Amino acid sequence: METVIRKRIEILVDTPLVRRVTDAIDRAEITGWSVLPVTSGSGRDGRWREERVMGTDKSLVLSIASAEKAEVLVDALAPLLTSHGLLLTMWNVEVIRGERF
Amino acid sequence: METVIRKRIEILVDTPLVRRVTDAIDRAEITGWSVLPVTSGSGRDGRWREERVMGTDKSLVLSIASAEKAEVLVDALAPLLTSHGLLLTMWNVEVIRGERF
Amino acid sequence: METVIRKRIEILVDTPLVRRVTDAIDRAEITGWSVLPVTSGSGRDGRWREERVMGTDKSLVLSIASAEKAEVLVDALAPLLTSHGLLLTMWNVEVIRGERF
Amino acid sequence: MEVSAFAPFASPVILFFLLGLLASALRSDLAIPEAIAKGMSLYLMAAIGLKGGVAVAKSGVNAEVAAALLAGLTFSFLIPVLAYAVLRGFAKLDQTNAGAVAAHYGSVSVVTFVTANELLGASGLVVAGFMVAVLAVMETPAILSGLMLARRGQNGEGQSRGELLREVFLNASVVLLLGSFAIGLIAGPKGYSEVQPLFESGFKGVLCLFLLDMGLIAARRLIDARALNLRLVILAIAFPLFNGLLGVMVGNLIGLDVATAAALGVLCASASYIAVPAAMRLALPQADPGIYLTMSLSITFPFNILIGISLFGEFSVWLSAH
Amino acid sequence: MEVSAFAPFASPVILFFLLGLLASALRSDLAIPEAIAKGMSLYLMAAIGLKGGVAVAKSGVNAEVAAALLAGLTFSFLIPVLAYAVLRGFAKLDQTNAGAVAAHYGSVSVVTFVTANELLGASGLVVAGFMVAVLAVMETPAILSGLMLARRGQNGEGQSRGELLREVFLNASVVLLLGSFAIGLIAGPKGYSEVQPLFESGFKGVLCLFLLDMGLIAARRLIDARALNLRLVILAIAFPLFNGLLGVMVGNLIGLDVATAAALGVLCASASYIAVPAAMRLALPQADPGIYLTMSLSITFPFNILIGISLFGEFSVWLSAH
Amino acid sequence: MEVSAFAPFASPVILFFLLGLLASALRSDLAIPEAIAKGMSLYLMAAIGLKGGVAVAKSGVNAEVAAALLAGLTFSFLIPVLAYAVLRGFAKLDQTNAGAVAAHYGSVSVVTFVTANELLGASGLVVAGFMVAVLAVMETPAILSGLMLARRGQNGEGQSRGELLREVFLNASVVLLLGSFAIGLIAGPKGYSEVQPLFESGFKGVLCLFLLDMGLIAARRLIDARALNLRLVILAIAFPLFNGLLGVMVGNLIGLDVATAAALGVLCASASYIAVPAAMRLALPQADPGIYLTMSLSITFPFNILIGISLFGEFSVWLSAH
Ligand SMILES: Nc1ncnc2c1ncn2[C@@H]1O[C@H](COP(=O)(O)O)[C@@H](O)[C@H]1O
Ligand SMILES: Nc1ncnc2c1ncn2[C@@H]1O[C@H](COP(=O)(O)O)[C@@H](O)[C@H]1O
Ligand SMILES: Nc1ncnc2c1ncn2[C@@H]1O[C@H](COP(=O)(O)O)[C@@H](O)[C@H]1O
Ligand code: NA
Ligand code: NA
Ligand code: NA
Repeated sequence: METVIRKRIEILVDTPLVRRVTDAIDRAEITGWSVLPVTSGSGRDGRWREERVMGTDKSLVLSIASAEKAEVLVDALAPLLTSHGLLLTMWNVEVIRGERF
Repeated sequence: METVIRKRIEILVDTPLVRRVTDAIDRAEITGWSVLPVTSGSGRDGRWREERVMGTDKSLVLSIASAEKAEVLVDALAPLLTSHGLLLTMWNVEVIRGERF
Repeated sequence: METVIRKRIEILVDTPLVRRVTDAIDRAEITGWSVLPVTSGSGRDGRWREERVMGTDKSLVLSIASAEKAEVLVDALAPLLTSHGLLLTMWNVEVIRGERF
Repeated sequence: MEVSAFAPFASPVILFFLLGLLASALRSDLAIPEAIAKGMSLYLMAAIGLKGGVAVAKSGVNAEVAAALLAGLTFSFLIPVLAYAVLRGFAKLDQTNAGAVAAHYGSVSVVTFVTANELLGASGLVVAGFMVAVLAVMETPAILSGLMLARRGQNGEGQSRGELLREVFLNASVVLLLGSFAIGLIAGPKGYSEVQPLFESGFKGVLCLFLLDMGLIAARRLIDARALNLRLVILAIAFPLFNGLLGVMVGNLIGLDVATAAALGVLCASASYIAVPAAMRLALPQADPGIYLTMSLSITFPFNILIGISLFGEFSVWLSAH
Repeated sequence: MEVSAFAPFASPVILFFLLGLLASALRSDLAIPEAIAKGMSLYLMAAIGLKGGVAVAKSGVNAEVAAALLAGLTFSFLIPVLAYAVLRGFAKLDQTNAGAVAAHYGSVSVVTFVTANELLGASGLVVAGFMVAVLAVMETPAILSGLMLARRGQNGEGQSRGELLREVFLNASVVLLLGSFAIGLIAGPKGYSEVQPLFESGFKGVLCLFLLDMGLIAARRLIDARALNLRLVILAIAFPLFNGLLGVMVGNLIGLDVATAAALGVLCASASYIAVPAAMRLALPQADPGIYLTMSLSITFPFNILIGISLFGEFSVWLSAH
Repeated sequence: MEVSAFAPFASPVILFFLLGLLASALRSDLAIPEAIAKGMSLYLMAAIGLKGGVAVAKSGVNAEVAAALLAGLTFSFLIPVLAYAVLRGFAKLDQTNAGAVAAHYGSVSVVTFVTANELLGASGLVVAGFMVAVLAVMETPAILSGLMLARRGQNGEGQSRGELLREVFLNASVVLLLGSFAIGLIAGPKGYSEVQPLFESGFKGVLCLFLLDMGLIAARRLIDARALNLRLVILAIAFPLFNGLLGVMVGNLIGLDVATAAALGVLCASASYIAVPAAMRLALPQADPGIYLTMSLSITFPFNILIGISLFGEFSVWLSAH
């Protein structure tokens, strides 16, 4: 089956901030996104675990987009990335039904 | 340590359909798969969130396979991909203990 | 925005063993890690599903690191990888704010 | 009893539902973890099943039960046909979406039934235990009807038909409802008394929290809805109204008591938002959940909870008095 | 009543909290699924809200209520100012972190309040139902105070101010507390009696399990803490002590009864670890959760549960007797 | 009491377990969210611990208690040795798998014990409260026995031994069982009465739902099993039979009452499927869960629930009468 190359963008973000990230994705006119739960983690600010009760847990926002739209998104997220310490990774993937993105 | 290159395939699929996807993976004689939960998302059909109660939530099926078997799988899934709107992405990864796959 | 290339390492591991993997990440002086839940899976040892009650479920540990540190980590994990049957995949990603890693 | 006895808006059950609708409308971040919501829905089904089974263990089975089961089965098969025609003619839906929506209206909503049981019960109208069995048998025939309508003249995916039937007849809610009904029947009042504290005392409180969540979800879905138009909104109210009144009349005709006839009306009026959507994702993936889920969950469900149940109750009272 | 009546360490509620602390200190893998913990916290808020609303439905509203609400509001606005000054001067925190910590101490902890209700109640001191409303109004003003202090002289992100206000005022716990308070008010004792088995009988047991979890989390966080120093630890005990005693005195002055004045003290003494941390992650991401969460959750919260509540209770008893 | 009083198949507890087995066998998609299942298992442990502690607070400690604890410890250490020999000789398992399976049979299943308590209690046989402590001390020695057998003559991973011991002795269920036992002891009947509604009234209902889930999981695992052979299946029934009858006899010899001796038999007969599998994944990763989990969870557990408990109860009644 034919595949096309798209960017896969994954952003690790505090759950209360998810909305701002997905709003940025919508504004970049990317067709969609999905959110995955994250259980625990550790970084410069120390460890966290099972803190959904406190609302300080994190989520992983994942979105597939064309390289151009991905760039638009990254630029739009840039201020949030630095101010709120988000973690953004991005790589090329083969996609089936790629005409949607 | 030595690594080999394999395909990592990730398929975003309605939870009630997971079984059909994993059956296809088994039929492609790939050694295994894992399923991750997805919390919410947005696409052409609009948003969804916390809909496990309605059984309309989605899951992410992840499988590591050799390039040949990955191709077999993609071809086997092709009808399901278009009819049920699955999202399949695929890329090369380095794997340790790659002889298993 | 500028990006740098880093390794993304994902390790599928029995939940009771997560601590040993993250300790190894810390010892490799990688800045952090995140853990994602896994719902079910299948491999050479058969299927498993919703076995959190039994404590035999699995998790996905994800870490972003420079290529050198990734290599240190992989070497450190090698014995665990073979003895406990972990699944490690690794690939290159573009990272924003890459100076942290 | 008097009509004025229906005062749903003073019941915590209804008030929590309204709180959920309101919180979502204000875009509050209030949310109940989905595992908890799922757990509560399983609890409600087990509890209602047990209670029904114990009631039948006490009352025994008679011709009334058979008549109610038959009526339920017939409604579940036929309502989709009627609904389909209206959806095609009046709302101009395509064949697939019309079939999918029709399946939802033929099937039933467990929580609407449970809420009706509580609201009617609070007015002294005690629904017969065997209606749980009617509830269970009404869940699936509509799915088959709806699918047949949606696929008329098309080539279905042959190999998966058997699988689909199994998925439909052994879906979680049917198995749990009928299973706990059977357990109630076998264990009887004595066995039931051991587990009564969990399944009976806690019931109404859990229903409150579950309806809070349903309110949150229903309003959120309505806010995000894109696919609805005015005609579909009208039908999402007209269907339960028509089916509900019809159900009460038939219930009255076949000799059900006031409360039980009202409950049959509620079953006819209610639209599924659990078993059927999942089945549609499998069998009719081209159908748009933005249409069928939004209609059944965000319009028909609130309509029934807030207005329908009381209305069918009052109609049944009125009917039995004339 | 006698001072010796306070025997918190024989109460299962406290003992489960200690078990949690101990299990974490020993690095046991005991853990409560987060969905369950979240569910329990929603349950506790709904239950306390309902109970308060029903109590007010019975007692009616009077000048005492207004005075308590006003006192609560004032404390929530002003405690952060005081705390901020001390955090800057004594603990040498930077502006951002001082503002963030200050916001936590001005706001309140629902679970501390609930536990105080139980412990005081067990000693015969019944807290007035309207204090639930005071609890709810004290949650958010402190967030605004703290943010203003943290951002003085800085350029805020203008566009998100409105959004922040909405998030703060419609956060889950405020909506659920006030919502169920209103439901209790409307439904009254009669409506409440239907759901009492779930919300009242189960309450203390759920509180035990929730405090077990809080003990686990609080101790784990303390063990992993890196950012605390001795001065911050001292303040995390001095703040609740000072604010709590002050709260009791003011409560006594404005004419609250013994139990209710003690509860006002507990509210002043308690520090938020739910609504405020989430708001700070949004509005002050540069502030370090290793400071504010560890202080409020791992030091102040245990201090209040194990010592503060009894102390404020005894102080209120003593005060009203002199 | 009469033997015919054992009627497990009319108890909702057993019927829900059967429903779970059946639903899985029919491949229904009925499933309980794992967070709920985990929460229920924690609840059951806390409840049984509390109840045992309160009972001992009332009855006090005596020589009988010491004897029962000693018997439990001895069984937990020695059963694996016996089982290991049979697994090697009769079932031809390799050293690693034989050690892993042996550890499971020496250890205990909390839910089997809890179910036995309920079923025996329903027949008027009240198990002594201190058996909860026996349950807790029997969990871990078997793990050590099993590991020693599995690793005989091999070089263990030296550095992780201490860590393993800590993980084994501080595993969640031991900590929660002993912790709530201690809380029950300290709080006594008066403190317990506050939390009784949650921990006692709800108990049997929660047990039903938990056993529903266990039935689902046990049957699913059996269906997916690949690694079992007939000899292993035979042993998975012979082990509980032999160990259970032996346990009852020893209980009778050391002077336990009828119910308590039966409970000791149940503990010996039961095989762990929570603490031990997790420990084995860590310490013996080469051992195959397809063998040890399937034997303990899918064969021994249903055997004990459906047959074993009644059998050991009747045997204990018979023994005490002769
Ligand atoms: N570009 C995308 N990136 C990531 N996830 C997506 C994307 N598009 C769609 N999805 C996910 O796939 C689901 C169905 O998409 P659709 O079929 O477009 O409605 C959405 O609800 C999202 O969870
Ligand atoms: N090829 C694969 N792709 C993705 N996940 C796998 C694969 N093989 C095994 N797994 C996961 O790893 C677990 C253990 O595999 P195994 O050690 O082969 O039994 C399985 O239960 C799956 O969750
Ligand atoms: N190198 C990393 N790899 C994966 N996740 C990370 C990494 N660094 C940080 N994280 C995640 O990001 C969160 C915040 O990181 P930080 O801002 O460094 O405290 C952590 O708690 C982890 O969940
Ligand atoms: Na219907
Ligand atoms: Na405060
Ligand atoms: Na045993």
